[in-house]
Amino acid sequence: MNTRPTIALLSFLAITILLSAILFVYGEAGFNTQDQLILWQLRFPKIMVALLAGGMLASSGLLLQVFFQNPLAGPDLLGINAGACLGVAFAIMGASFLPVEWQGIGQALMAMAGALSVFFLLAFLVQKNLSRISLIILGLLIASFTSSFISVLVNMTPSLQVKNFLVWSMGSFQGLTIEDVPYFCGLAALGIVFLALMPKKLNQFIIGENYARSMGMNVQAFKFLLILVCSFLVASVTAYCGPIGFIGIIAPHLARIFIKRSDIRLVMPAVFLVGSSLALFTELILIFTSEYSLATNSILGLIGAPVIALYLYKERRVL
Amino acid sequence: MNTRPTIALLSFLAITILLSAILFVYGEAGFNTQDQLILWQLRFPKIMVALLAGGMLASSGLLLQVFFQNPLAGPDLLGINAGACLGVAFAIMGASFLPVEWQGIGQALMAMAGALSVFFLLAFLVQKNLSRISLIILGLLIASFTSSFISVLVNMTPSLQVKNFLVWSMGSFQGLTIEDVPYFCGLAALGIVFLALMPKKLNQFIIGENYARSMGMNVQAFKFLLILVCSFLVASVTAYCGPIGFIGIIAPHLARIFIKRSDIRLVMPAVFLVGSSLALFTELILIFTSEYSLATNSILGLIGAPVIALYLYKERRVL
Amino acid sequence: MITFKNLSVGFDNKSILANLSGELKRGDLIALMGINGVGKSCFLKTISGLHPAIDGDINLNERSFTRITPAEIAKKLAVVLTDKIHADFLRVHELIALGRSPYTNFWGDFLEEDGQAVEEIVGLLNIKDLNQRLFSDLSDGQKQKVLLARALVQTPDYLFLDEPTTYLDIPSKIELMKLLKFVSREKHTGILFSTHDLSLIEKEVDQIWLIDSAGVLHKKSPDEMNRSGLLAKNFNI
Amino acid sequence: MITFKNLSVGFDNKSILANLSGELKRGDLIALMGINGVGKSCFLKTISGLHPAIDGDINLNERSFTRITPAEIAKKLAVVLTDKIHADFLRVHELIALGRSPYTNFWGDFLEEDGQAVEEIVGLLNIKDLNQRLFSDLSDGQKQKVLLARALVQTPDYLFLDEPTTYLDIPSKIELMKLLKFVSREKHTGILFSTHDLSLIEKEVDQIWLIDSAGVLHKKSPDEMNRSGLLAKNFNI
Amino acid sequence: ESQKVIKTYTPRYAQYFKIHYYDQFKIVESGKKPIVDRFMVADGPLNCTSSLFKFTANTKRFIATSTTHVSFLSVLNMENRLVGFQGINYLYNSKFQGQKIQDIHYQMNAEELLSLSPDLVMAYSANLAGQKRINELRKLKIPVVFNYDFEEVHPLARAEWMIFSAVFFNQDSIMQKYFTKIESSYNDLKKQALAFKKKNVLVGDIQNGKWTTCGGESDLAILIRDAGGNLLLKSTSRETQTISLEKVLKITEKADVWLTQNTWENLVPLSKDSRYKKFTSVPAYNNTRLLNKSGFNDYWERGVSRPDLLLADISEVIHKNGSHSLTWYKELK
Ligand SMILES: Nc1ncnc2c1ncn2[C@@H]1O[C@H](COP(=O)(O)OP(=O)(O)OP(=O)(O)O)[C@@H](O)[C@H]1O
Ligand SMILES: Nc1ncnc2c1ncn2[C@@H]1O[C@H](COP(=O)(O)OP(=O)(O)OP(=O)(O)O)[C@@H](O)[C@H]1O
Ligand SMILES: [Mg+2]
Ligand SMILES: [Mg+2]
Repeated sequence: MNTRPTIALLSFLAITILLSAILFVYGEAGFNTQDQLILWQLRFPKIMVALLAGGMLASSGLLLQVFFQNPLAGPDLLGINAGACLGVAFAIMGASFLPVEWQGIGQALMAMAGALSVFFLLAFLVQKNLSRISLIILGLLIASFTSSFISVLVNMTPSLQVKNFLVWSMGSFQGLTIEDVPYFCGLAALGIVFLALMPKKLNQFIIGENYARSMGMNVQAFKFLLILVCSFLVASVTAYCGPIGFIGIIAPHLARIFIKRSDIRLVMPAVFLVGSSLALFTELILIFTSEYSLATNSILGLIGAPVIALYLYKERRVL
Repeated sequence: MNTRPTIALLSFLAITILLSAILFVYGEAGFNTQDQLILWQLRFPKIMVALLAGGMLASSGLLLQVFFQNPLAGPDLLGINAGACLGVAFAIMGASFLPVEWQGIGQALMAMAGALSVFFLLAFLVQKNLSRISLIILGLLIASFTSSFISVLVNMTPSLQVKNFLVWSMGSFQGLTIEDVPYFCGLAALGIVFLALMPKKLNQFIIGENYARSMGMNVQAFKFLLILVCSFLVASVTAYCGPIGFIGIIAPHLARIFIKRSDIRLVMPAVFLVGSSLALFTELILIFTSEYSLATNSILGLIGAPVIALYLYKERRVL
Repeated sequence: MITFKNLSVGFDNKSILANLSGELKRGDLIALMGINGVGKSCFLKTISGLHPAIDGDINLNERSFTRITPAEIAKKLAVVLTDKIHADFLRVHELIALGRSPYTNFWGDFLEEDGQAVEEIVGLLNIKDLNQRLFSDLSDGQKQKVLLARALVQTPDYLFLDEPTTYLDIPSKIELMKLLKFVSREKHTGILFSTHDLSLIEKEVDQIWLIDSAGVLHKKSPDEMNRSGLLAKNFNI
Repeated sequence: MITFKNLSVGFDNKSILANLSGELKRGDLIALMGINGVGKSCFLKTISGLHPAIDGDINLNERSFTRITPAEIAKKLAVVLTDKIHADFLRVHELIALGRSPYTNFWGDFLEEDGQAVEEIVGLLNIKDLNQRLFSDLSDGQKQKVLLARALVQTPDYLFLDEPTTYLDIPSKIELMKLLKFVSREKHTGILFSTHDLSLIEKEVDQIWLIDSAGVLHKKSPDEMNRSGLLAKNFNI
Repeated sequence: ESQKVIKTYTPRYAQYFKIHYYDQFKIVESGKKPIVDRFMVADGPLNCTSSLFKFTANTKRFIATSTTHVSFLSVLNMENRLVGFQGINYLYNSKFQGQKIQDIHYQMNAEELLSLSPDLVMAYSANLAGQKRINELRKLKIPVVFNYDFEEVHPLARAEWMIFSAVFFNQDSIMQKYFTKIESSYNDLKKQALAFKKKNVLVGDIQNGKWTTCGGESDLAILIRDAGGNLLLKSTSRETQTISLEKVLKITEKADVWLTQNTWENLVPLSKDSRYKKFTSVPAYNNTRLLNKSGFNDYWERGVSRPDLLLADISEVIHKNGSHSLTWYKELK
């Protein structure tokens, strides 16, 4: 009974490594272990990004699901995702509105800025001591405001820029060049440090706000931190990979069902690895379906969803 | 204390009637009370549709929120919405895939068919006695499968057909002609009859599945009925107006905060009227913003969301 | 009369208590006792039809539970569980009124007799002043009383209560026992309730059903029970 | 020493109990009594810092609560409430271990002393066999014991318990009282707990704090309390 | 309708319209089978009855929904007829800027259209749903017609649709002559190109880690072919293609010219992305020389009416004869 989490964790790790290895030696150009350009400029960034981004999204989903005690919570819950998208929308489509000196600001920075503004709004609400249900509803409103704003922007923008934005918003782990990878890894590293702050507190929080407080948690500060960490993770990923929603919601469920524990110190790495594996898995599928030009999000929905649904359905007793 | 619900209900009714009246005499063509064509062929259908569709969406949101005890539940929760969209996607974009005789099938019928297939999946799951949390997660998966399917369809279709679909999927209460109105009213009437079946049962359900059962509820049959009713309402609206998400989630919260009761017999009409008012309100805004080409959904997010957020924020003690 | 024969109860097809047999007649007032985790709650839920039995039969007036519609059962049985209720904006009178829902019409409208039933129980439980309060704003004891009221207004033939005296203050506990006795005698309701409060119930109940730690169900009158030494043995007192 | 002066407690700025003053010293074992809805739970939550006071001061060792960090308070205070815990896949040993979290390092890793503290309490409460079970699959009484264990392993100087004997069977109730007495005497823990079980506690506690229906807090030893007739008057017994 | 057709204009390039000339009126067929719309364009009293929808041949108040619908106005100097447009900041022609043109809603709000009392509303759509909507709007006495120029592939076919549009302004014969002129100048250029050496043309850029390029049967592909270019990564589709970078990096042909399909101002963004390394030596162009102040491109406005100029641009880009100064294209430096 006690070994189950360990076994599960190790298998997730093995799957992740296996998928990475496959993706490194095999791609659209077939088996290829020679061409340095393809290996290091194309495959390596893609693998790194999928690995980290998948894990980061999944972890942020876990944080939000535990915090809100809501199985529907995910990276797009509080409008953080939408905020980042809005930033990118400005960056991509801003050409027609913004003064020239603004246009140079990179997509990533703009995504961060967008997510940050939503974060400040949320932080303000947290500081007002709103209940979690108020927070979730207000977050929903922020999200729908932001996405409407984006669609208005899309409406007002020349088609080529819109096309660029729409392509971006289909989500992809392949958009990064080898030059971007260090930045992204830096963000991911910071994100993982952030994540490491959470397990103990989150464990306390699981049994309710009152008990958490009685065990020495500053609940207000914790909420603030949690929203900060989620914003940071989601914004980092969205900035580089576009909005990818599915992994963040489903990976936590999957990991918890395998691992059958609530201890976040065990669950968090498992969730991270499941997120990574899901991301790598879509990359693998993309190789075989390249002629259909499917988006990452579509593959997750089209192939990931039924597979996961079948698994969950079979395992329904434990849900 | 006891009169509060009555007053709230009457005010919602008054607002709804007022908005309808304004929309009848005022439109993009300015004040106009003479031109029979404009009054009856344009404004009347629009008002009827907004009135009914808004109410239907809001009510289905209420049912789902109460049933799943989840404030995030809305018409797009279980993939019913996505199912209807998929149907319409086939109807609109099918030209390139389907045999000619299929193309004649109307949009509304296809929407119904799409929603129905999702409904059967859900009904199958209900019949398997899944817990509500399993149901919600599997619903989520169905929804994301279906929407991915749609985006793949969009991807594979020549751009012009896609445009028709995209316009439709922006949502509008104006797409109906006076000839369509009787059909829509028929569906709405049936929907309202369906809705009338729910309050007593839902009231029992509020205090938990066990107590509901002990008060004579056939919980299985109830779940089935609830999903049927929601599917029917959402499919009817989506078929004619496109996917409109926001009203279904927010109207129930708004109405409940005003009415401060849990008795569904009071809450349901309030929610219906709030939904109608929201829909009519967007139509009003549309008149003044026509040059910006805002979609109904955008207006709801851009103007509705901040207004509602401010109100909820002020009223946060009661949330 | 509710009878059960060779009943096994448990979770996920693993039985916790097996081979239970017995009957509950209208007018009976029976206390169910046993140490923590022995299976009282599980047994109560099963025999009131809320939880599937693993094996064996439960009959209501000679008809198997499986053959009776939930609506019919609801007019005969009522329960109070230890589940917490989470409902915003739910007012006490609304919650109690739900107890009448097996009798009300399609809309749940109250007839005069429904109102009277509620009135009576609310008076007996002394919770008239809570009527307009939100259920979520009540103290634990107040909530317990309201839940009891909901079950009692259902005017059932049989009543199953899981630790009904939980959270109640001393006078309320005594009042409740009196009320249960009154209901069983005057309204001929068969009542089976679990409890850990031996001294409170000893004088009032007709029978004590004791589930010993081996899972055997002993049915004796309080006197017999005392004489048999089963209680002392089971509870180390 | 925890002292409170002119304390008003209540909800939404409406006070339910006003002008409460008193002190709880380490080693005290005090029962808090009062009829349902009088404000015991609210008082306990307030004095343990979980609920904002409406007015007045609470001091821990002469320092106002408002000046102490939650982390510091957590090493001095522990509570058991009547809140239900909803957590999937939460195992009993994980839940109890959380009680040590004020003492554990950044990751929440256990040192030997943490393990010993848990071991001891789990032994005293007799719940060793529940260790690997899921908390959600326990019976009500088992859950209550686990929650008590979590608070006790926190090795607090002061312990606030809201109706700790709820759902416990007779031997467990008695055991618990013995345990509380042991903890207050041997570990010098100041314990304040609400209860409705007069006969159970009478012999064990140092003081009974009675909140009468007018909201006045009476503090007397059990003997004095009995002689004063306050209990009888308040509870109509 | 029973009257005799005097003559029929059957387009030489465009596939989706036809104009039948009668004594007092014209009957136009437009659309893609099986959805073909027949309507009548006429003014003055007719000596017959018809169930067909009747448009005026003297449009004064014109509403358009695409930049490709308005370029013929410039040819005819009739810019002032445009009273409504979907997205007026898309318009490049400066004459439109000075005019009062109402911005109309994307979803074609009937009341808004009515309030402009238009003689002609030109929209675009391509299926039953669209045709159904047309019929609804016509029932409301809104004269809507679909322009299918987007469905055409050949640049000349798209230009030929100006004849269709001109019918509603009684300018079809003038427009036919104009089109003939453009056609011959296009064909002249095409003939000249045969003399040049074929050049390899790379189209597209990296989007989200995928090479995005035009379809092998698209209008751009036709222009490149006619200009004497050999399109690399050629597909058999009209639609935009995305191709895995791994495959793109493996192509063996050397590109002579690169038409990027983005809004780069210079080569800086390219140098920041090492995945373009293979192509950094290839001269790169894009078509963003003429943008209006909102960033919208004249390529989609006047470009449609002047396929000969487009071809000249591309010829110049490919062969660099220096005989033509670029209109829409510019080299990235
Ligand atoms: N959230 C709340 N908002 C407003 N009033 C409340 C709230 N919770 C409890 N009350 C009221 O405050 C009073 C005190 O409640 P409290 O729970 O402290 O009582 P108690 O003494 O613990 O009673 P019990 O013995 O029943 O547990 C009660 O009258 C109750 O109705
Ligand atoms: N959902 C569940 N799944 C599996 N086992 C369970 C579940 N709920 C309870 N149990 C176990 O079944 C046994 C009986 O539980 P039950 O709640 O019926 O006990 P009880 O007699 O009511 O105890 P208490 O006096 O503590 O309320 C206990 O050992 C408990 O741990
Ligand atoms: Mg129990
Ligand atoms: Mg209490």
